[in-house]
Amino acid sequence: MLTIQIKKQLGTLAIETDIHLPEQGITALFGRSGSGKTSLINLIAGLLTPDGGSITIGNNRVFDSKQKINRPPEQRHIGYVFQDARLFPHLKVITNLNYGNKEKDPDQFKIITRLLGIEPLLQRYPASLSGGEKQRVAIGRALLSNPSMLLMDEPLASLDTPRKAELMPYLEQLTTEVNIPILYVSHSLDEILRLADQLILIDQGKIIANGPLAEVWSSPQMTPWQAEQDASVVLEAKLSHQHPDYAMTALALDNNLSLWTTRIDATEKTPVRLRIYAKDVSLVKQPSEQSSIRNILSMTVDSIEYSDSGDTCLVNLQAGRIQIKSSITRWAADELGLAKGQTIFAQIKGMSVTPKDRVPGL
Amino acid sequence: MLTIQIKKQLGTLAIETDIHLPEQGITALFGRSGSGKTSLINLIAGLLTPDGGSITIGNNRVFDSKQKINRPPEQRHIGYVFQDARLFPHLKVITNLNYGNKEKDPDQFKIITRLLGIEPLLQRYPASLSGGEKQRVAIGRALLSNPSMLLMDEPLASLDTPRKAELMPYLEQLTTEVNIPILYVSHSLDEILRLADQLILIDQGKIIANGPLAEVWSSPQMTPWQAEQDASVVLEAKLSHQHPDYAMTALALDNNLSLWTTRIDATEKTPVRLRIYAKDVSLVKQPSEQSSIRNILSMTVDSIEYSDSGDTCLVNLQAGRIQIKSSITRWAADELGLAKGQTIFAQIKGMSVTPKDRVPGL
Amino acid sequence: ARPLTVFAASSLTNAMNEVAAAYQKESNTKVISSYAASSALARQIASGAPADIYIAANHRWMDYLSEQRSVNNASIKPLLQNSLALIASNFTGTQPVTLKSLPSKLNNDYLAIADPDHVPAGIYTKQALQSLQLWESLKLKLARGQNVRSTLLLVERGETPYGIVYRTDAIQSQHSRIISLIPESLHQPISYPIALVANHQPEALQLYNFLFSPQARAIFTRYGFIMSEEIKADAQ
Amino acid sequence: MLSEYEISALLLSLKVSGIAVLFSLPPGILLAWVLARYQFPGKSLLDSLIHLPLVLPPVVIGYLLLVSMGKQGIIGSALNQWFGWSFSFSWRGAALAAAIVAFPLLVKAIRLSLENIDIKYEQAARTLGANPLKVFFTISLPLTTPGILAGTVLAFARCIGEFGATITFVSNIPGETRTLPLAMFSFIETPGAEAEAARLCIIAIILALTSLLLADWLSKRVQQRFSH
Amino acid sequence: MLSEYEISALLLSLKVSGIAVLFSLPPGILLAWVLARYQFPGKSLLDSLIHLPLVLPPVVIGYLLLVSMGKQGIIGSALNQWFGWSFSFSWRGAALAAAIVAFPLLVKAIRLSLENIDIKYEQAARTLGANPLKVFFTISLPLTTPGILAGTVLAFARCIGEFGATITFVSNIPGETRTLPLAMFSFIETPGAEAEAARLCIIAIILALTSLLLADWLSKRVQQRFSH
Ligand SMILES: Nc1ncnc2c1ncn2[C@@H]1O[C@H](COP(=O)(O)OP(=O)(O)OP(=O)(O)O)[C@@H](O)[C@H]1O
Ligand SMILES: Nc1ncnc2c1ncn2[C@@H]1O[C@H](COP(=O)(O)OP(=O)(O)OP(=O)(O)O)[C@@H](O)[C@H]1O
Ligand code: MOO
Ligand SMILES: [Mg+2]
Ligand SMILES: [Mg+2]
Repeated sequence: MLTIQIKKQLGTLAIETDIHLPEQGITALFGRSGSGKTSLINLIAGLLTPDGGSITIGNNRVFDSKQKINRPPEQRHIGYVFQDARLFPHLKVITNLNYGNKEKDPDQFKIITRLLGIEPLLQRYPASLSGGEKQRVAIGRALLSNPSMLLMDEPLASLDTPRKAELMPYLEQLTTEVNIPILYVSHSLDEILRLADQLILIDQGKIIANGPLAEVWSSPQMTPWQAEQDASVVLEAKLSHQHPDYAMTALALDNNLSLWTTRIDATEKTPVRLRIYAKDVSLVKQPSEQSSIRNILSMTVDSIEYSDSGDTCLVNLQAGRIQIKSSITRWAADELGLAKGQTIFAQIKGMSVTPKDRVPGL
Repeated sequence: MLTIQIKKQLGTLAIETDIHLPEQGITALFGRSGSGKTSLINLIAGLLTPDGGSITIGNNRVFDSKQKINRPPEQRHIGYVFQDARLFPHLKVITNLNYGNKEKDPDQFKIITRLLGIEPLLQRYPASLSGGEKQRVAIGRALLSNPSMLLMDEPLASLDTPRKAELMPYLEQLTTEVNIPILYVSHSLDEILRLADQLILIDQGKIIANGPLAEVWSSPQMTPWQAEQDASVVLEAKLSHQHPDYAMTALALDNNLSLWTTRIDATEKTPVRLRIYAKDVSLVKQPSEQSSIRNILSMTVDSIEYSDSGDTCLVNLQAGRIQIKSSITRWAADELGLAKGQTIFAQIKGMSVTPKDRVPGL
Repeated sequence: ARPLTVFAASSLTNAMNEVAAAYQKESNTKVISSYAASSALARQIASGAPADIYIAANHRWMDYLSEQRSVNNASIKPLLQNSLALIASNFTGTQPVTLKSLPSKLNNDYLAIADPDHVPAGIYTKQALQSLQLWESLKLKLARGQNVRSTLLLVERGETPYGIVYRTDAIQSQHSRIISLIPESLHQPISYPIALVANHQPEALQLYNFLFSPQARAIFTRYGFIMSEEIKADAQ
Repeated sequence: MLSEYEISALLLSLKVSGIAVLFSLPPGILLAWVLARYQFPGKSLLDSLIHLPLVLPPVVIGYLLLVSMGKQGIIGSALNQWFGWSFSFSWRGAALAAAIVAFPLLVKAIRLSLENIDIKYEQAARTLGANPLKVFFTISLPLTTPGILAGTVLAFARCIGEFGATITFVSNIPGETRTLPLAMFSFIETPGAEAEAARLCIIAIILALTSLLLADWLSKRVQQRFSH
Repeated sequence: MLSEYEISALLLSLKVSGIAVLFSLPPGILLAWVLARYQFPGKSLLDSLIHLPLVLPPVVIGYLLLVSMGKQGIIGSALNQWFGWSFSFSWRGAALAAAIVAFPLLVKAIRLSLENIDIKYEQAARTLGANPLKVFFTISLPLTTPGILAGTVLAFARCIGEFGATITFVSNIPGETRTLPLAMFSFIETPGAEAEAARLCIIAIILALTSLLLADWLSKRVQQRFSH
């Protein structure tokens, strides 16, 4: 359990939090620019001192204004990947990497440097690295210090797409391998969705939503962040069975509904998370006999939300406790004569799936 | 015309370019981290001196090693938004903004500060700004210096999603309003696709592709960047007509094919650009009678590319000179019995459209 | 043991160097000298400096040490005498001047003298000027040097047309000329007292005596000093 | 409380040191900037020349000043002929001596500050159309303020303490060139005047201390502005 | 080429200045760090105390040293009794005088450098588990190298030129305390010995120049490493 119960006035911004985070998994910290994300993790790391309150990491009370506890940063065992890389300019990359590395496990060193693609840089000085190279070294340096908690401030923002894609799975693995909580600041909903188990929404220094990702995702606080075109639902499911011939996996939703997805290498019953974008869901009155779309569900129209302009609409569909959204044009809605309660077939063209076997809470 | 014909050795990286850019519109500079993007724009701005060659902006030869011309940065009239914001720490935001602003047009100032959401920050000092706030001020500062060319080094990387979405249209407008070329470094393909007219691919200091976006997009050099799930085609079309009842617009492709899209406010014949993701295209043998999908085209299977794992495939479809791609599972392909030359219906669920009326070349 | 050490007022530098060399040659004993302001040397001796013999530029600092019992009171004797000279810079024209006509000749220029507040040469100069009733009219036209050497330098460099310095310094100056010697009757006798430091080495006595020898006297006289005995002899 | 003698020395010290620092600042900042930002042949020589006054005992500097800037000196006589300037036996000469002795400290402190300013701000200013001069005055100079203040105090303190060069060059003339250290010296040279010397010593210390605290306070104000 | 007398003064100056700077460095760096990084009551006072040697004429410093650190001095006699240390009239005393006079320059230069190091590197080091001491030695200190070098040269040059405090504190004893400036003084006091004084002057200048160039070169090497 990680408890952050603090107050801090920064200029006109008053940071005030009272949150508990699980001691495992990735928690995303999400909010506007200037909402206090960096300040909050600085408070946790001990780089800023709260005006009052307490911070507990596991059994370790690192700050308590009443008991006058205020552990210095180096005693908090927190890894920090800064928004700017902050590599030590006078040390070679290899020395930077080993700065906080006490155990000096050569295998771990090799794995991490290879993964981050920084092996060829080891003998260089930071000044000659490009922005992305610097950030990769900074991530490696924090990982190698074997922290008991990791704070990451937009660590992927300066990476290019292939590197991002390459790093992602490693970050995903991170929590299963090392049993430490990660607090992850990001502006990218995609990143958050792929990585995070918990989501904290911060606005003007206050936590306005906090909880398991799927929950916060569908909360009203999240709406401003989801552009109409990005409207989506997040569903929790369990692995049901594998297709005998094709590399496909069936997922069981709550109420006997089942969806096919590209093969997931996991055992039955493994919990997974699905994200289905409204724009990937099309509606037909009668499904085609032969279609490339694998997932066609019979659902009931629950409500229709017209966009501000009235040109498009978001159809909320229901099947038992499962809800999905479909985004279609008004023209199509009229043609289909959509009305609340109507039964219709939802064709789901795509979805993103993340195995959630590591997440105890979900 | 902007001509950049230079050589520069930087450590082990040799930058060598010979490119001509149109003197209007946005050119995206895209490449891996460490490929030399920042170095290249530093060379153009005059912050680095090439080892040899020449740089011409319009009629202004700003660098020529043979004629011993090397204009200092301040005489190149180039706006530069740096990867790090580089706000002057001793000046208030308002003074930072006006630093390069010679004309002091209060309307322009108001428009730009409002757009960037930095009006409330004007009286603050940079040290108290968050990362995103800083970057917004930096963008404003460069715009207010009325440059004759704008260099932007990943300007949106540190902005949050709503700000990004808010800024995008303005950056899009920028080129129509001010008649200056923009060289735009970005890691985000989405950003590039929405903003850029030209695309330069740089790898290890060398330009490996350069030309109109649609062309470079479909070039083999681009493949490593497009994850299978992001496979897409970019098509050029012309506005055909508006729907009489719904806010929809018909677009005419090359050969009498036509597609519906959400309304575009532009006159007939306006050129537009479409991006159609393979994952948004589903295939049916016989189209449903009543479907929410507006665009269903009869096409011919040109080829089928199986993915490395063989679990999914990319179907290349053709209708006249128009090519689109559909990504489906192998299971679906087998069930549909797809074969080269077969006629099939492509259901296009979504597409992104950018009006291109400003682009002379396209 | 450490070599014999003489602490001498800095105005004695070259004369004393020569005398020490002569003694060294004769007795085969090493002698070293430390030259500084009489004041600094006196304070150092008072705080236990490793000196055997002290030669001051006037009695004030010798008295200070004798009060502190830092010197062997019985050994205090005048060693040398000096006199003052009015000098003119080589940059100055050759119109005739005397001490009495100085105030009218100075115009906007200064007269260089050693600081009358504390430098011995300055104190004697002040006495002489007072005796001549010139002090009041010259008081505001004085450039005060921190020692005789820097006073001489002011004249040599033409900063002031005239100056009053020790005769010993004036004689050796290449860039100034002596206009007149100032009669010794106008000021207290300018004497350089010598003393054995309280904890002196036994061999120091021999050097002490050598300093009064004719051999030493010849050297001192060559540098323009007058041996105290001579003055007494003259008086007799 | 203070005797007339003490007040006169104090005011003179203030005047001499103040003027010395004031006139040293423009060339000092310029030289620091040139040394910090440019590479040119003879740079090491220039740097060494600036350090010279530090290496030489002040008395020697006074001597050299006398030879060059005195009435009959090469430069001094020229200045006197052309502009009617004269440093001889005036507080201006004392200020000149103090300025020269303190100059290396001033330049070094400012240069150190300038070298630590990231050139990225200067680059940014140039892309915004500022020529090197504007960059210097609007970016480099303000960002160096703490360094300039530090250098100013250092130099001011050194000026307050300057003795050897002053007394050799312009002698010890009450009210004109007898600054605090010269006054102090007279007392030290007089047996039994230790108390008077100590009083002057304390006045000098208080003077320097005040300027130090003032600079500290100014420096803090400047830096607070940068971070609010 | 050089006379025995000159060589002896030169070597002595080197020894005295070298030792003075060497022993000043650890406390100088420490004080600079404390002043640059921490706020505490009495900070201004400490800062002023460090500046004192700058404000006071060297002769006064020498006098104060004689009174306090001499054989009969309060501190001097204690040190002699307890540790058997004696500064009186030895080159060690000359080194002490030089160190005290040069100390403010050393501290100021290092402090200026330290103040310009962004604390973000120190913060990063602490999150990597380094305690303030490790941070100091592995991050702050190496990043300050150019400043330390600059301070060292400045202080060394000042030590080479030190005269007033030395002659007042430890007298002018050949081979023991007669450094270059004191030797120079002896010649200046001798009418007609200007040429000899000038020779010594040039030796001092060359010495300081060499150390300056050396430091410059070292500093460049260090900074090149940071940027390759
Ligand atoms: N020392 C300070 N004094 C005054 N205001 C401050 C101070 N430090 C931070 N702030 C303000 O607090 C707010 C939060 O800053 P912070 O850097 O935590 O934002 P952020 O959420 O990380 O933003 P971004 O996503 O842009 O990085 C900002 O508005 C900033 O201006
Ligand atoms: N002064 C230099 N000396 C040696 N190598 C350098 C120097 N400057 C840049 N480089 C190298 O040149 C390469 C290009 O750097 P650059 O910053 O231009 O990359 P970039 O494409 O902007 O990367 P990013 O997307 O990460 O910002 C990098 O590998 C960098 O290490
Ligand atoms: O030699 Mo002295 O003590 O300066 O007159
Ligand atoms: Mg932040
Ligand atoms: Mg870059």
